[in-house]
Amino acid sequence: MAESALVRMSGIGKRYGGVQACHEVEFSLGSGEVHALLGENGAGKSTLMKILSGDVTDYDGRIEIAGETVHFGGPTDAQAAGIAMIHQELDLVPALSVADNIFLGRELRTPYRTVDRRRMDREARALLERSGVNLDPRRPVGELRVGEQQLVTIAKAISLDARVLIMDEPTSALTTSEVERLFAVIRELRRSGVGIVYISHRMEEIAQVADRATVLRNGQIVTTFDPRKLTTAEVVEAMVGRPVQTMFSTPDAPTGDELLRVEDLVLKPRRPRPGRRDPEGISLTVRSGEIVGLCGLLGAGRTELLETLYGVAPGGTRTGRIVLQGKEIRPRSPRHALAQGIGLVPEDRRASGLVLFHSILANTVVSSLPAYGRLGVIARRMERLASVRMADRLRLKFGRLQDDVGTLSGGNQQKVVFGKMLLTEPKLLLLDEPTRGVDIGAKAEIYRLLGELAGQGLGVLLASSELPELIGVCDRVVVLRDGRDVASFRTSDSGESDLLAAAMGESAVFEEVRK
Amino acid sequence: GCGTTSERTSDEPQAQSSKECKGADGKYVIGMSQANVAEPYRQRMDDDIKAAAAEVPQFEVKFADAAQDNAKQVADVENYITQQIDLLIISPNEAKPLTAVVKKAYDKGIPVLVLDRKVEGDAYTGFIGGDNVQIGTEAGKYVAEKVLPNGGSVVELKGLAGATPQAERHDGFAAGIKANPKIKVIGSASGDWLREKGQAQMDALLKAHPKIDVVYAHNDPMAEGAYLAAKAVGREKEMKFIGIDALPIPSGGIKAVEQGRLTATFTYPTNGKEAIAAAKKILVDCGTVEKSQVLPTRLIDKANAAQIYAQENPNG
Amino acid sequence: MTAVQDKPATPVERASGGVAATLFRFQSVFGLLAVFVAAIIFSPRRDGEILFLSADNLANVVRAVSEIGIIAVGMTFVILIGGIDLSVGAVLGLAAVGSAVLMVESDWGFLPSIVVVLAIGLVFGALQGMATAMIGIQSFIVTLAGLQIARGLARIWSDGQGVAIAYGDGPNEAPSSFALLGERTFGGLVPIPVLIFAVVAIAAVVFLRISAFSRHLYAVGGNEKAARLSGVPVIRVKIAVFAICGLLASLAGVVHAVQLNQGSPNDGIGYELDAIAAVVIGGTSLAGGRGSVAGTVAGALLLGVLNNVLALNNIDSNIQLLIKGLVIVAAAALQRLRPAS
Amino acid sequence: MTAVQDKPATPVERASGGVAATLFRFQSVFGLLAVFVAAIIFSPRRDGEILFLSADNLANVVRAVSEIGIIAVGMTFVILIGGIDLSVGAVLGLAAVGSAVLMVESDWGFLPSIVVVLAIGLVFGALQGMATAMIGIQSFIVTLAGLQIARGLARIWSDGQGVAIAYGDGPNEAPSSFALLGERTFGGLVPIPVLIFAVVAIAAVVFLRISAFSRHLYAVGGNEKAARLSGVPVIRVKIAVFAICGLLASLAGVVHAVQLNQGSPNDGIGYELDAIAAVVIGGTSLAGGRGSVAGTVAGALLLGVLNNVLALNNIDSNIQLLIKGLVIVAAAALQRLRPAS
Ligand SMILES: Nc1ncnc2c1ncn2[C@@H]1O[C@H](COP(=O)(O)OP(=O)(O)OP(=O)(O)O)[C@@H](O)[C@H]1O
Ligand SMILES: Nc1ncnc2c1ncn2[C@@H]1O[C@H](COP(=O)(O)OP(=O)(O)OP(=O)(O)O)[C@@H](O)[C@H]1O
Ligand SMILES: [Mg+2]
Ligand SMILES: [Mg+2]
Repeated sequence: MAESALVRMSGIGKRYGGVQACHEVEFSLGSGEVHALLGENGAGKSTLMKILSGDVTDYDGRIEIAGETVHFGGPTDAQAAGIAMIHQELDLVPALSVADNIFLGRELRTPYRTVDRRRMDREARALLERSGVNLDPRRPVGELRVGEQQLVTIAKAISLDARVLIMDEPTSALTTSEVERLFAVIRELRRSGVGIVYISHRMEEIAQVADRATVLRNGQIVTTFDPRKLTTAEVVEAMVGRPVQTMFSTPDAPTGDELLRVEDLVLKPRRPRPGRRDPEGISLTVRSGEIVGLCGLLGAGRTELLETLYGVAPGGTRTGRIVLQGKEIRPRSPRHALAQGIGLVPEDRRASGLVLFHSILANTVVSSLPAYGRLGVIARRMERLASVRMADRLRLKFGRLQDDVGTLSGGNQQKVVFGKMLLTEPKLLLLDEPTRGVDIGAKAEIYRLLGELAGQGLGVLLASSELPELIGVCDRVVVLRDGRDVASFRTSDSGESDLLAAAMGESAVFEEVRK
Repeated sequence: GCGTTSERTSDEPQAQSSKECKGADGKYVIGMSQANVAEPYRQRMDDDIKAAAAEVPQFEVKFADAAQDNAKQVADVENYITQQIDLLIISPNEAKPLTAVVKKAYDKGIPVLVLDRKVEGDAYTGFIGGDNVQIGTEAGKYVAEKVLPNGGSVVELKGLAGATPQAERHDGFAAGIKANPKIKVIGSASGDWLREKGQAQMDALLKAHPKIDVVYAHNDPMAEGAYLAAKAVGREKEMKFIGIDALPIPSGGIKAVEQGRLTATFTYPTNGKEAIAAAKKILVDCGTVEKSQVLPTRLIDKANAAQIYAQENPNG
Repeated sequence: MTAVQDKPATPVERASGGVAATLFRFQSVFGLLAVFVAAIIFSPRRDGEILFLSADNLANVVRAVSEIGIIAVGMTFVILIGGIDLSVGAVLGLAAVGSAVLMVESDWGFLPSIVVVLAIGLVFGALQGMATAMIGIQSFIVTLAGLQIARGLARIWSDGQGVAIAYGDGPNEAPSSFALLGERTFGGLVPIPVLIFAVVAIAAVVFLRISAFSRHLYAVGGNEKAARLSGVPVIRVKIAVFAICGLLASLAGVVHAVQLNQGSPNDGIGYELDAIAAVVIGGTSLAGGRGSVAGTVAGALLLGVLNNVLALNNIDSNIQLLIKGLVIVAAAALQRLRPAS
Repeated sequence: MTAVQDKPATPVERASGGVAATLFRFQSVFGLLAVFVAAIIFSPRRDGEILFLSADNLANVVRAVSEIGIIAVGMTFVILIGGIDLSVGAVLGLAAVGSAVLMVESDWGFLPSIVVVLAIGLVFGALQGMATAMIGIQSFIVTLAGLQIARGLARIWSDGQGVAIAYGDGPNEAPSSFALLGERTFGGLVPIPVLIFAVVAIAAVVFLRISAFSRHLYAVGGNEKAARLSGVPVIRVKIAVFAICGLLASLAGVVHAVQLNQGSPNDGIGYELDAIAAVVIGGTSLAGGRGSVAGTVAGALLLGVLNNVLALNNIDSNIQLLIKGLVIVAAAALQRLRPAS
């Protein structure tokens, strides 16, 4: 393998101000190999791959592609050398169509040098189908769900016909069935000799697809191993540097009084948007101290339910009741919801959660400012203190509080959004994929924290696409399908397959089985 | 105009006879196309026309403001043509760009009175205006002979670069002071016709020149701005301020002379009254008017300011 | 600021279905239609004839907006990449002066003069593009400086005076071929400037539809990082867009000179704001990435019709300012009615 | 467009360490320093005295920029939330007219007149804020319309002519207390307008440092959607910011009236561009979310020093345009020098 390596990176180093993102990293990839890259948030995985894909150009060390030393001046150079990357943050152009996004920078031309829209549409449709989604290639990407956007980026990367394909958390917004489809594609690519770097925080995926796994910690290689031979616990210990005990520590604390009751919630927006699934009849309850999961397929309406409860749903007529602590409420705006003690951690942290070029401090405290002073004047010491405490509590990996939040690794950005909401001391916390892109150690932290908060009487409504998370963390899971609640399970006496079956509907399960 | 004659001279009789003169029994719509109303002088011109027309029961006057844009003024005149007005009064923003559209109106049989700035050729009924070169010359002579007979230093605050009156008031002044070679123009700056710009430019001129005897500004607002600047550093007594325009309004130059801020100013007639008189001659009296009527300028100084103000603006 | 809610036309929006969608696809035209109908209703009549609708008057309306329209097409490109160009009015002045000086004072021929003048606009725009794309200065500042520089150059070139254009074969006369640009065609009905505007607009619409470059332009404005990662030559796109805008501004300057028989260094003062207004009323977002040339044309015409009907009714110029302000806001508010998609 | 590379001040940025960082924290002052030094070098001298540096010249420099400076402070707020306000020059004119008409023609007292004039500016700004925040029209369009409306109102209120201000106790005379605003204090050295500017600027700097509102303002400009989801009252913040900007513009109008002894409806034409230039030269990003009032003050002073030294040297006005354009670009380019972080 050593001789035939498709990619060989040696002595790679990269420093961002005070942060050593990569240090003396040795990394190789053979053709037809799936090489998983693991590590905590901020370990340097994305940085290493950005170096390989030509996005980061000032680094130390050497890169060889098929035995030849290269130095890319930009992503275009890397693409020319056959290296494609699916970026962790979905970098798409909202106003352009799916097809235009897929072929951006390499548009297909007619003999007259004009854009060949028809051929692009056709090929885009084929590519999308290959990665497992049936999307109109002419739809603007800005209209798509996060999960769909992720599939578009996958299709785009596949379309490059690369020798080396880097996937940086390609599945963080996908549900089980889309992940399965993606793995099928990966296997196919592997057969045709493509080398794949696969980055994910979902441990169960690593064992399924990877041939080899490398663990990074603090920018340095810790170990390389065969993922089929190690247990998850061992991998996690390598990543985090210490054993992590019970991943899911559902405390099964006694739950208290009813905190939230949603009765037959229906939202008819004034102006319906294609692709949105507003509540069409949802009833559920959350008790204080209880963690209730929301399960469903892509587009089941989980996000829309949480948005409605948080007062950010589009205008329209709402019927049904939302009762918080025995009092009916009509959430008008996030501000109003927050005042009632409802907090939301949104799904798309970069677009909806953070001001990327503002400091960690400013981002953490923005929702709870009145707590740090009086008469509209901020006591700087108090806000710093609150911010530092929250960072400690969430084990945030950062340089200084004044650093831009955008320079944090993806998982750490997520923690900042989480911390911001916790600082408002909510009674009810709405979480939309709160651990998307969060490393396993930090996840454990977050779960522990959730358990702790629940113990203090907080109620949590948690929408997630990760079934193990739902089963492990929640007391109860409500399954949504097409904007309605279709089933409810106690996690103590049901498993992932029950949830999946309910989410897909019986007929769908039947079809799966037939295959 | 610069004396070029148009090859496309229209035949006069056709223009005049295409319309029957209805005389005193008619009702007449007059369109007034103003270059811009941001200059106090031009606003005053409109006001004068309005006031004079109010005395003629047959007249109704419409106003358009081109906001200093030649192209907009062309459109304004085109719109008047569309409306089939009975007479056009125009105070062109610039000569050449308005020539064609004025000719178009004239050829359609609409009598045209051109105020203040000429258009080229002779496709108009009558021109009424002042002479900026002459005004500049008068100002120059006044400085050379009355204010600084023994010589001295002058600074000049010019109007907006590129504007015709700016060039003419400058050239005239230069010619006027030639008579006295001991007079030196030691500095000049562009005040863009604006009071605040005149003030700011004068701040610097005062700094740069320890001794200034006369400030010659191309209009009264800039002269007033210069006065304020000099007053701020306590040097307003050291020099004399001379402006142009002499509008008979409270914020105008005549009042400034009367109140002692300016030493002198020179009237630049708005021609509003004269224009309506000419229109009356053409439409109501079915007569003809002079092709060109140049109104003389008049020196306003402490001696006559109050009297002329009362005469020109009896109610204010 | 309204980037989140904003949803003007996107290049690929046309494929989606539904009656409402079809209607709203032409939303930028709604405001224009409304103003047009209002113009007919409020138009003065003579002998039963609606003056506003007379062929002559309609030709005047379009002629009057043709220069702003040409500029606004270029401005649309600049705004689509998230920039702004404040220099267009001054470049128009510079080009008008250039045409006049070259043809009249230097006695150059028609073609060489036009080519040089257009090249000046192109290069001026490209230089501004370089300053913003390569040094990274905000385009507002670069082009504000560009405005002053172009204005200063025009004043120096023309000695601060308007240069009158007379036609003929003699010395100090412009070739009569130039005069043709200002004439009317199709039976004296359609002014050539209108034709030029139409050609520019149609070319731009088609170009945006079929070229790969247009995809790159939307990408740079919509998500610059994504564009860069996809291998879009971001810097080249920016420079090209500013160059196109400069070129069109100088084309408008040529048209201006021939329409007014003069090139004056003070021509085009404030045109940048009118052009930007046309673009934004046409539904293009100042945040970049969304908008269309068709919308811009509708916006320019809306402003033209509005000016015309106010003038035809001889509304007092101060009241006109008020009405115009309110109509502009109303037209922009109309844009906000959208079936969300 | 340059949002990616831009790095002006963001909230709570000031605590960080390092010599280079400390230096670059004051980067917006670099351009000012450079121009200041150039001004000293190129200043004319008399008897060895550097004229530019004389106390009363420096006072003049600041006096001349005080109005633009006051406006630019308000503009900074608007630009920080990602908006723009083109109406400030017209609001200045309206306020100048208002002060003159109320005190001179209506013979109102000093205080009631000022209060009413400032309230008009505040309400005018707030209305614009509502149109952009609540209907979602781009602020460029709203305030472009606002510009026209304010200008129209000012013309109507003043009958189109400047209203001269004479002081005294008689009818049609303004109270002499008003005249005091235009005087100089501290031994006749510091003009009161400069003092007002200084107070406004310092108040704004302190306000942006310590108030919770300022965090909201930066958040709205940085990412409006995230701000809303974080519970920031986005609409209220926007309205408040436009109201503040209108208030400061009308304050500048009062200062303008007293400095020129006149309120004219044409006062302040084009001031919006100067104010925006000051803000942007001061390092505030037009994309919103980053920038500082200190930078804006430096930007305004830079423009003032530049104007002054060009005037002191009697540079030809056309050449002045060129030099100003180039210096503005150079100053903005200086802002791009940053230690990589
Ligand atoms: N542009 C940047 N500026 C400054 N620091 C950066 C930048 N990009 C990354 N870093 C820092 O480099 C380190 C490595 O980040 P990287 O994104 O590679 O982590 P990662 O392993 O991909 O984490 P995650 O699993 O959360 O995506 C982090 O500490 C991060 O804060
Ligand atoms: N057509 C659309 N236009 C604008 N926003 C949309 C559109 N469709 C969906 N969204 C937004 O995308 C998000 C929903 O998509 P998302 O990716 O969350 O789906 P999901 O999480 O897989 O499914 P679920 O609806 O079950 O949460 C919401 O924020 C919703 O408002
Ligand atoms: Mg990463
Ligand atoms: Mg979701």
